[in-house]
Amino acid sequence: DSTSKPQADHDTSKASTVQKGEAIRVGMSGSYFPFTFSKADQLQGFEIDVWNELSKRLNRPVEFVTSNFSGLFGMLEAGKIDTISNQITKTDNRQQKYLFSDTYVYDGAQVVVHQDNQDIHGFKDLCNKTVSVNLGSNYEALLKEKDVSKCIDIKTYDTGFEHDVVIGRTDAFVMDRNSVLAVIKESNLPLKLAGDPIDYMENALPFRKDEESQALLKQVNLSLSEMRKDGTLKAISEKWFQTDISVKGQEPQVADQNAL
Amino acid sequence: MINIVGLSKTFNGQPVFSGIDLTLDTGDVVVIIGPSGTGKSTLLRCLNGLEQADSGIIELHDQRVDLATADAHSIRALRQRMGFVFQNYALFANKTALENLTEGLTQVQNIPKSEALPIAMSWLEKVGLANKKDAYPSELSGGQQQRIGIARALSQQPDIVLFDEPTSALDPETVDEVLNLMRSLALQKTTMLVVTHEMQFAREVATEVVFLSDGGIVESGRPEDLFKQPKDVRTQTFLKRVRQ
Amino acid sequence: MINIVGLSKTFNGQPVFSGIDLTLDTGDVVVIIGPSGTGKSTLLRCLNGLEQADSGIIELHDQRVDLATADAHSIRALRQRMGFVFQNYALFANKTALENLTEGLTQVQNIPKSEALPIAMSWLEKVGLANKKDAYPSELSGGQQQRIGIARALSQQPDIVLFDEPTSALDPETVDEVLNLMRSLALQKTTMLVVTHEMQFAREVATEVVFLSDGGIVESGRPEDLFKQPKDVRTQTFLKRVRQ
Amino acid sequence: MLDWSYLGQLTPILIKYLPVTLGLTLVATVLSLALGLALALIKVFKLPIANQLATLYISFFRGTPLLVQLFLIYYGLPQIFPAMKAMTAYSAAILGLSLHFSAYMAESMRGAIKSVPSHQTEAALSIGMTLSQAMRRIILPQAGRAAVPALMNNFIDLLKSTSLAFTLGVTEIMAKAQQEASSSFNFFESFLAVALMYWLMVSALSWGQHHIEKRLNRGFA
Amino acid sequence: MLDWSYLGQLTPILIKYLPVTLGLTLVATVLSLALGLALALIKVFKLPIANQLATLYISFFRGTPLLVQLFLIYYGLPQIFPAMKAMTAYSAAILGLSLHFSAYMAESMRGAIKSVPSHQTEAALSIGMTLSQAMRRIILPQAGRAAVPALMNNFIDLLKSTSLAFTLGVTEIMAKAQQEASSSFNFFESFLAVALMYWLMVSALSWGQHHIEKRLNRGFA
Ligand SMILES: Nc1ncnc2c1ncn2[C@@H]1O[C@H](COP(=O)(O)OP(=O)(O)OP(=O)(O)O)[C@@H](O)[C@H]1O
Ligand SMILES: Nc1ncnc2c1ncn2[C@@H]1O[C@H](COP(=O)(O)OP(=O)(O)OP(=O)(O)O)[C@@H](O)[C@H]1O
Ligand SMILES: [Mg+2]
Ligand SMILES: [Mg+2]
Repeated sequence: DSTSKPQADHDTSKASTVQKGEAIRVGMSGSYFPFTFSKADQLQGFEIDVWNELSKRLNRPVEFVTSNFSGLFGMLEAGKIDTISNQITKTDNRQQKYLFSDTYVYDGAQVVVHQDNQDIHGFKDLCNKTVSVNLGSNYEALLKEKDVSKCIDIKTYDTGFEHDVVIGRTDAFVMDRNSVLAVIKESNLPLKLAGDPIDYMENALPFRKDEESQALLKQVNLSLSEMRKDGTLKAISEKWFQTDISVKGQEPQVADQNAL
Repeated sequence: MINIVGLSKTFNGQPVFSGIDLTLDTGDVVVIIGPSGTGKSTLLRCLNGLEQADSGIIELHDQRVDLATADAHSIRALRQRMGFVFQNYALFANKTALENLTEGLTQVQNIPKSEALPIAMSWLEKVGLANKKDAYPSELSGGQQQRIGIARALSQQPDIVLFDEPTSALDPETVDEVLNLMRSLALQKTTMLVVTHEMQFAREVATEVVFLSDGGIVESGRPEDLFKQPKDVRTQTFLKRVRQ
Repeated sequence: MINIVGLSKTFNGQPVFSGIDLTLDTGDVVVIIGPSGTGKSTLLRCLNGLEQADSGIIELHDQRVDLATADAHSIRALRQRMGFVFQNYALFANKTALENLTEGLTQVQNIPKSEALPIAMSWLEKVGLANKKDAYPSELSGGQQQRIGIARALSQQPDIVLFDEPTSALDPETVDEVLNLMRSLALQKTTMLVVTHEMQFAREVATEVVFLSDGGIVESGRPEDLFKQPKDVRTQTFLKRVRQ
Repeated sequence: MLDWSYLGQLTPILIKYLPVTLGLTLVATVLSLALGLALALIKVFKLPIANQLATLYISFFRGTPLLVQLFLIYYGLPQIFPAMKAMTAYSAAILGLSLHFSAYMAESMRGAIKSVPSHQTEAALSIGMTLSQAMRRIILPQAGRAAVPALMNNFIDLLKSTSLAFTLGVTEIMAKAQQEASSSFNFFESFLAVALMYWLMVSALSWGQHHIEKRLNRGFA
Repeated sequence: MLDWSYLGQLTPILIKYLPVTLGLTLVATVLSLALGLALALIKVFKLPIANQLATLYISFFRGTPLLVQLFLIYYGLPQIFPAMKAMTAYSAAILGLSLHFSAYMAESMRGAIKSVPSHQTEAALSIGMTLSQAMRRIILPQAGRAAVPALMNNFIDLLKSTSLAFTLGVTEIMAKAQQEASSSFNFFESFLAVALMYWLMVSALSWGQHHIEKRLNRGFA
């Protein structure tokens, strides 16, 4: 379980069992439903559950640090946090700069549109449309890379971009498929998936390239594979997504929209 | 002839003065004297509509205005026939000397600029400041500013000019340059109502001196009478205090 | 005896005056008159160290200070023996009348507050304002403020008091209340150096009148001589302009 | 220590987005000046109901963070007024900046108008001008001069506040610097570059202000 | 239209985070007042080298957005001075707010000190006070009174600016409102609630200012 109290310093939630050792500082946005979000002042979600489990296994407390997504990598760089747990996709660029843990979530970059939208059925229809993505996220780079004819109008946001599509201000947004499915289900927002994911992604935890982090990374990887083996990861995954997003094979297929 | 009848004014329920009557013939110079806070400035300001009187009527030749009830339009008409000279000059700070004069001619009297300019220049010459026409007020001495203040009032061709202590903000040495100008205006039969502490000026120039105190006119008369033989004890005390 | 020798001052290369010599015996009242901008205020300010003189020495009984080179310490020592009365009173706006007097006693002369209070009160009584001891300057009339300004200067027991036009910011009616105070100080043999335009006061009270103009002392003498028979044409013109 | 070559690459990229920052600043300045003047006049003349509304308006827009106002305008209002869905992020940013700074500018202008001595109005009335003539020809020109320093401060704050527009998805220099930092990971250099860019603009403005004031001060020794 | 019950749930949550906002505000205000006074005195007395440094300091911190300054302090400086890595987000936010607003407050205080007529200093000197006595006993008390309105504006701006601390990961009321909105999708209500909360605080401050001024104005009719 996780509790969260207002504190002078960080928004922290500590694992229930008191543990020895210095806290692992885990950065996240706190506004990425259902991975990390706040409801009735409780920080919760998939990432929180994963880390509370890791904390138990590593026998170290964990401290959650929330910040605007755009500030997270700066914090990691500046040593303010030890890792980011916010569905960070392993990209070449990032892998040059950071060490990544083993993948713990498989996901797709999904184009999402308004329910009433009839002209966008996938990436191919995005030309001359306005597409929003999270500022500092990987989707901007992804879109630019795929948009060879440079005809997509990309907007970067800090927060609230799902809403812009609902309002009709932007035509589509790109986000990870897992959370989109959860958002659509939980929020009743009039959104739907447009076609297949435009890219498949492996999400993991980035660490700085220094000795201390390397040691931590090893332990984290060890615990992650234990959790995978004993079914903990699957359980957490199914709790939030009704499906196991932690294994390849199960990666999202073309959406069956009627099922939503 | 200018007639003021039954002028009264209160501030926040406190009466300043009441039932003031005054009459000026054309060319008269009436000097008002009196202790500080007696309402001398307030009297002039009521006449000019800068304060609203509680009651009182002014008859300016053919025009008759009820100062307590007049609308903006008739107050404005009255002001055009009445010049006002301020203690602190109150020249328009954003206008040159010349523009201070043309402003009223072109904006209020709607005289075309080409005609207004020579009129304004002639008044600047009369007060001896034609060479300062392009100077801003801040570039002029107090005496020069006040002479332009007087020229501004006169250039509108008023029937009467009100002066509120026109020399009391001036350096002792420049007081005379303004008083001399006022002396020459008196000689030219300009009708003037002057509040001042300059007793020497009052003695020489006034056709009538009015002593205002305690909410009304205590006494008035020709300067030679009032200064030599003040009847009221308050007038006597006042004149003794303001050394002559 | 107070001796001023060779006092000179320039502003931005422009000389204001040069080579001024002045001597005052204890109890002397020296009045300085002169046109505006001649440097009367600057002269007093140099003596008090509020402006740094270019050259000049002041001997105050046993103390001798070079006004051009003195350090902060000796200037401060000089100021403690010299009162200064300002044209605009310059009372401490954040202090009551009484505190304006005790401030110097407790902070500069380090007299304990319990002793300073009766001293200050006795001075307030001397200027007739004991009943205003808790009033702030803004709650007092100009004349009252200036009387406290004088009391503040005197309460420090100076050897000489400098007055810079002490009445020229006052209402005509309150001028006398300050001049009368100064008259009584003169009778009590207070040494005073007074810049003023009050010719009547100079005539009655001064032991010497100094006419300052064009960068130096044009002439000086006993008031009866200087006012009746000014020698220099500049003095004559000036006296004519400032009507007496 | 500093990656100078990265700074060299980044600067021309940021300069490309300078027009967005400047455009936001200029349009919002013009709008907030106009709105601010209207509010200031309403308050100076104490127009019956309008005066209370202006007070409330000023209190709200000065009393809440610009960030919140931008969010409310862009995400909140369309929930209530569906017509506002058509608003672009750029328009929303301009609207938010204009509303916010009009409240500040109204106070600056009101202060300036009040600083013109009342005898200036009286002198204008005494020669027979109407109140509106007195305002237009005598008071406002003098108030304009008195308002320059305070308005210039508002203007500089407005320029700096355009950096919040990125939260609505407007890519101006601050957003660009962040985007570049998130791929290059040169955070310090990116923010330093954008800081220097703002500093340069503000310094240029202050320099300009100095000269405007000098010109306006003719006649006001 | 408005989801009132959500507002009812949200408000107590936000109130829990109010101490963070107020804490940031108070500590940063005290620090920036102290720093601002030092800068103001340096500039008033034109202390040789310090004067130029103070001018540069003020120009930089007024000339660049607070957001950039916060980023530079928290993410940038540790890249250059590794010792600064130990700084918490809360400390960094306080540091950034203090440095930024000390520049504004320095100007407010300098203006107030200059507004005390020079004859007040001269009168103090003329009775034999040292310059430092004159400052402490005569000038600064009067300047303090004159500075209240400008400082109160700076203080209100500071309070509103604490909402930027979320960029560094300090969860204050603004951050909490955003996080709650992300799961409830009630953006309008969340931002409205936080706007009202700021408005209330600022209104309370303004009310307090009114009373402080009334008290200080004794002796200054
Ligand atoms: N706008 C106002 N509101 C309230 N009271 C006022 C106002 N203007 C003047 N008074 C009061 O009215 C009285 C008369 O003031 P007024 O200025 O007319 O006197 P005065 O005779 O001109 O004095 P002085 O010789 O000092 O110029 C004074 O008691 C003054 O305080
Ligand atoms: N701080 C200053 N810097 C430059 N010039 C100054 C300064 N103070 C005074 N002056 C100039 O020095 C001259 C003498 O000024 P001062 O005030 O001493 O004259 P004054 O005789 O006291 O005149 P008034 O009768 O008007 O008081 C004037 O020309 C004045 O402009
Ligand atoms: Mg008057
Ligand atoms: Mg002088």
